Amino acid sequence: MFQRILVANRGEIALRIIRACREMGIETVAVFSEADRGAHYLDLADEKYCIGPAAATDSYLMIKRIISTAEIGNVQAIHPGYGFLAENAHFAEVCRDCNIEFIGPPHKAMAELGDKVSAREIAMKAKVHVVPGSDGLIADEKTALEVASRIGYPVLIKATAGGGGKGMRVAMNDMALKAGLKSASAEAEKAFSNAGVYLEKYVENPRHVEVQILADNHGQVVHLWERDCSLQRRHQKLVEESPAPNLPLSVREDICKAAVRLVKAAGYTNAGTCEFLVDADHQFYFIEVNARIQVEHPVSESVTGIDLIQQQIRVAAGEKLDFKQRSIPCNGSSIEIRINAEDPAQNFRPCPGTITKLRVPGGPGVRFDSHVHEGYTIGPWYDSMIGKLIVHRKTREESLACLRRALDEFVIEGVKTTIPLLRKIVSHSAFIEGQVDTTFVERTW
Amino acid sequence: MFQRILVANRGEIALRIIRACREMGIETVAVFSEADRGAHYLDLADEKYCIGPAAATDSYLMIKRIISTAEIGNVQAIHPGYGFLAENAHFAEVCRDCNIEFIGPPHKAMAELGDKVSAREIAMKAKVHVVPGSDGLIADEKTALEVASRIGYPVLIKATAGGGGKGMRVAMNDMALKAGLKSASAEAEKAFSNAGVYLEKYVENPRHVEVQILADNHGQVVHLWERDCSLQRRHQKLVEESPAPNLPLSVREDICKAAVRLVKAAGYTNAGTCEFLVDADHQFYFIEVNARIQVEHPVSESVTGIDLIQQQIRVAAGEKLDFKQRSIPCNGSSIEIRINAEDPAQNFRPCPGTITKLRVPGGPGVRFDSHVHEGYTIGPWYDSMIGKLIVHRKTREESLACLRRALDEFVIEGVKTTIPLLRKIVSHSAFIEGQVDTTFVERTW
Amino acid sequence: MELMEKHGLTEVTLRGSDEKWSLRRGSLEPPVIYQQGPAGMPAPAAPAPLAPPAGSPPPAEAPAAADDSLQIRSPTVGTFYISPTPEDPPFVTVGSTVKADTIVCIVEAMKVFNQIPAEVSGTVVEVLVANGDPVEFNQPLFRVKPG
Amino acid sequence: MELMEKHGLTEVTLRGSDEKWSLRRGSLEPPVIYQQGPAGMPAPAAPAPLAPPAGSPPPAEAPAAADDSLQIRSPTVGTFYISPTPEDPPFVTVGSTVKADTIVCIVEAMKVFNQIPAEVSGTVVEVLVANGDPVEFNQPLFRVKPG
Repeated sequence: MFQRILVANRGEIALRIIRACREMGIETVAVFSEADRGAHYLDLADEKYCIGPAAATDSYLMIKRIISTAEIGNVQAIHPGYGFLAENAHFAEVCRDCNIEFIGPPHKAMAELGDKVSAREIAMKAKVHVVPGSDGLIADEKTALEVASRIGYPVLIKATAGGGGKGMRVAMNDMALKAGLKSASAEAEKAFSNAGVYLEKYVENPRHVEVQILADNHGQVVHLWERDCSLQRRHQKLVEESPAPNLPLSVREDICKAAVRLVKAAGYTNAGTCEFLVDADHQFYFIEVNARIQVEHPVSESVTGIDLIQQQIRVAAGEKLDFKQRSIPCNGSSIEIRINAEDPAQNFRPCPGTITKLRVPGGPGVRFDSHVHEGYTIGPWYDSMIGKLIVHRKTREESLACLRRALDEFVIEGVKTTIPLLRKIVSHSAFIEGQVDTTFVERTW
Repeated sequence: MFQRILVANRGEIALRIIRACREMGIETVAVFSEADRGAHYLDLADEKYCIGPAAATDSYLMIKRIISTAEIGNVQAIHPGYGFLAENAHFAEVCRDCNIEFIGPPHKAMAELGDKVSAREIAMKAKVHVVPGSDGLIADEKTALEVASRIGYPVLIKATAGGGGKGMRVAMNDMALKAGLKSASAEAEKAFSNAGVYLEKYVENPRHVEVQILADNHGQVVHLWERDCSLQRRHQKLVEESPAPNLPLSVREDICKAAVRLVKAAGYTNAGTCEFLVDADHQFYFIEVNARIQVEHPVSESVTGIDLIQQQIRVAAGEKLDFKQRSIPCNGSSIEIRINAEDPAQNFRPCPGTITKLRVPGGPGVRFDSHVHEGYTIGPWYDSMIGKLIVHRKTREESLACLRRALDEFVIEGVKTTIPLLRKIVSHSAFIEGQVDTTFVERTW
Repeated sequence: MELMEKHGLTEVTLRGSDEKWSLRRGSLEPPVIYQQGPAGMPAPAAPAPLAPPAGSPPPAEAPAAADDSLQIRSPTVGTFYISPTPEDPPFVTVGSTVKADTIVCIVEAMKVFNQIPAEVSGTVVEVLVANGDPVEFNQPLFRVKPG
Repeated sequence: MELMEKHGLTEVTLRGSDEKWSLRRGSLEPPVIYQQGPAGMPAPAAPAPLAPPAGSPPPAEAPAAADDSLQIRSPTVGTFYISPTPEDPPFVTVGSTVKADTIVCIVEAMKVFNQIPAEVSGTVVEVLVANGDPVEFNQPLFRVKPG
C-alpha cells in the first residue's frame, strides 16, 4: 500500500480523498492555487504546496507543477479526483513514466474510451446496445432516408463537428428529414466550416442511468449497481439516486451486466462509470464511459456500504478486490443533491461570494460532503458547487422525506444557491413518483 | 397517527425529535426557556412558545406550563426526550389524564422500574440475573459473614441511604468485611443519620452493556441489540458502541433475550434500555431500566437501520411494530462520542461560552447530531453537551479509523471541550482492542 | 377542577417575584370557570401560531419599552382572556386607569384561571393581545403610560 | 531528459508575465544537470513540510515586504538550488549586487533546471531558503535592498 499520496484537485473532492487517506493511514500532500490558500480542508493534509495562481490552467491543470510537487512531496501515487486532469490520458501516462502511480484506469483504456467512435466500437464488440445510427457521415439524401427507415423515426441529425446544439435537428418523418438535412448541413457549414452530418436514433425523453464499475488489476470486474441521474438542467446533473426508481430489477441487472461486459472488453481497471440512455420502453443505449470517480459516487457508497475512494486507492496499489459481485448489496435508497452557488433568478449564473451564515442539516440518514464553512469565499475561478447532500434510508419514500426535511434545515446566506429550485424539485409529484427524464427541469420551470 | 406533537425538551434531542416529526409529516410545537430564545433549532418547529425563565425548574421541568402549552398548541402527544421530565411517571400520568399521549412507557411500568427494589424483583421473576446480595439490611456481623460466604468475595458494603460513595466499602475477605461493616456503618450514620448497610457482590472492573428495547402495545417486544457504554468518567458515558466488542455472540444474544424477558414481565412498552454489568467471565447482572430514549440511541439506529424516535411515536400512536425480531440486523459497527463543553484542565468543569469557530466533520460514515452552530452560546443553565458524533462502518477497525479522522477534523473555538480527551481515548490501545471497563478512564488519565 | 384536585394543582407556587396568581377555588368570590367553547367566546381550538422573531434578544424586563410606556407581561404560558366571563365587560380597556393591584386580565393554564394584576400604575394605552389568544411566558399584554 | 523528450516538456511556456524560464537543453552553455543525490548535496528525499500559516492572506505581489526591501519569488514549485552544481560557488550570497537579469538560483521541476533571474536591482540582504529545500509557487527566495 502507498504511504503517501498527492491529491491533484481542490474543494470537496480533495477533502473527500484526504478523508479516505486518513482513514487508511496514508499521508497526503495537497496542492492549492493562490485562490484556495487558507482553505480549511488543506489543514487536514499532511503537507500542502501552492502550485500557481488562481487560473486553473496555471495551477490545477499544469501537469509539470503537479508532478514537480509529487517529487518534492515524495509521494507514490496521485489521485486526480474529478474534473481538471482526471480524464487526461497524457497526464496519467506522465505520472506512470515518473514512477508515480496514477489512481485511475490504464491510460490506454482511458484514451480509447475517451474517444466516442472507439468507445462505440468497443461497446458493440461487447454486445452492448448503442444508439443506432448511420455508420459515419451521410453521403446524400437517399442514404439518409435508407438509414432512417432502418433505425426508425424519430431520428436526430447531428453535425460531425457539432456542439452546443448547432447543426442539430430532430426529424419525425421522411419529409422533415429531407428539410432538416439541408438546414442542419447549412448551419454546420456556417458554424464549423464543415457541412458533414450523420444520423442517430432520437431517444425521446430518455432517462439517464449509469452504472458504477470497480475493476482490479487481477481480472475481477464488479458493478456497484446503477444511479439514475435523469434530473438535469442543461446537461448538469442536479439530483442522483440509487436504485433507479421504477426500473424493473431485471432491467437494472441487464444494464449492470452490460456495463461489466463493456469494461472488461476495454481492459479498463479502477473505478469508472458507464452511462446509458433508457427510453420509455426500458430499452437502454450506451452513451459513454466516465473514466474517473464521479461527483455522485456517494449514493453508490450508501447503498453498497463500499468506500469507492478507498477502493480506487487499493486497486491502484495492486490489491485484489476483497469482495465478489454476489456480496455487493443494494440496501435501501440513497439520493444526492448538488448545492451550487448559482442564482436561479439570473438563469443560474454562478454566484461567487462569501458565505456569511451557514446551517447544515444533520441527524439520521444525512451525509454532507463539502469543503465550505461560515466565512468561506466562493471565488469565480472554479465550479460553483458548495456541497453535496446525500440521504440514505430504507425506502425511497423515507429517503424523500429525509431529503425534504434536510433541505428545509439548510440556511446559506451571502450567496444565492440552487436550494430553492431543489426544494421545488423534491416536492414535485413527477419526481416523487420517479417519473422524470432528462428534459423534466427545463420543461417544468 | 398524530398530526401534532409537543417537544418537551431542548437542544440536540429536541432537534432530533423535530427531525423525526418532519420526516413523518407531523407538526411540532416547541417550548423554550428565555435562555434558549433564538436558538436555530426552534425555527424548525411549526410553532414555539416561551414557557419560562432559564432555570429548568421554572421552565422545562414545570409540568403545568408544558401541559398548558400543549393545550394552546393543540397537540395530541408530548415527546419528553431524555432528562427533564422524561422519567417522571407523574408527568406521564398528567399528560394522559389530559388526553395528551405521553410518548413513552405506561406510567405504572415506569414507576415500578424506576424503583430499584421493585425493578430487582421484576428481574428475578423474569429469571434475569441481578447482582447477588443480602435481601435487605444486614442485622449483624454474623449475618454479614454468612451472606459473604454465600455470594463470594469480593463484596461491596453499601449504605441503604447512601450516595456519592459515602458509606461504601469493598471487602476482599472476612477480616476486611468485619472492619468495613463498622466503618461503613459509622460513616453512614454520620452522613445520613442512618447506619443501615447491606451487602452486594462486588463486580470487579465491569463492563457496562445495555440493551435497546422496543415494545408495542400489542404484545410484541423486540431488542435492537446491545450497546457497550463502558467508557465512562465519573459515571458519565463518554463513548458508546454497538456491537459490544469482544463479547461472544452467544453472550450478546443471552443478554438481549434477558432484556426482552424483563421488559415483558414489567408490562413495559415503547422504547427503553436495560442496563447490565458484565464481568470478566462474561457473567451479566441487571442493574436498571432507563425508561426513555437515551442519548446514545443513534448507534443502535446505525446498526439496525431503525429510526428509534419515529418508532417511539408510532408505538405511542398505537401502531404495531412493522418488523419482527429476526429481521432486525446488526450491520457493521457504530460508535458514538459525546462532545461536551468541559475543561479537562479544570477537572472537566462545564465551560459555558460562545462558539466562535466551528468546523464539523462530514463525509462517509459520519453523522453529527447537534443543535449548535458558529455563534451559538452554551449557557450555564443546562447540560454541557455540544453534540454527538456517530460513525458507522463495516467493521470496528474501520469505524475506529473513521472516528479518529472525524475527530481530527473538528475545530471548536471559544469553549473548551472534551475533544482532546476523546482523541486520546480513541487512540489508546486498550480501547482499540475493546478491553476497557467502567474504571478505565479514571485509572488511565 | 377534577384534574386540579387529582394532581394537587391548586397549589400554584410561582418562583418569579413578579408573578402573582389568584386561584378561585374555595375563595369567597364566585369562581370564574369557563366552559370549553362557550357561546359568544370562540374557543382557541387552533390558535394562530405565535411567531416572535427568531434570534431576537429576550424581551427586556418590564417596565422597559421603546418609549416611556410600561408593559404588563404574562407570568405564564396560557390563554389570554380580557374579561371575567364572556358576558362581562373587559377588566380594562384603552384609557382605563390601573394601579399595581388592579386585575387586568386572566391567563388560563391547565384550567386554572390566573388573574393578572397590573403591577404598575398608570393609564392603559394599548391592549397587545386579542381575547382568546395564546400567550407565552413574559409576553407583553398591555402598554401602560405611567402616572 | 528522456522524459522531457517524450512528453515535449522542453517547451516550457509560462503564462505569468513575471515568469522567465531558461532551459539548458540545446543551449550553448554546458547543461547543468544534477544527478539525483550527488555527493556533497543532500538529496531532498524527505523534505521538511512547508507550512505557510493557514488562513494567511496570499503573499503580496513582489516587490512588497514589511520594510523597504524587495523579494525575489519562485515562479514555480520545485527544488531550490543556490549554485549551478554542488561543486560551484553559489550564484549569489548576502551582499551580492544583482541586476534584473542576474541569475540568482535554480528551481528544479520535473528534471528541468530553471534559472531564476533577480528581476530587481539591488543588494541581497537575506537568502530565505536553504539549498535543496522544496519551494512553492510564489514563495519568497531572497530579500533584496533596492538600489
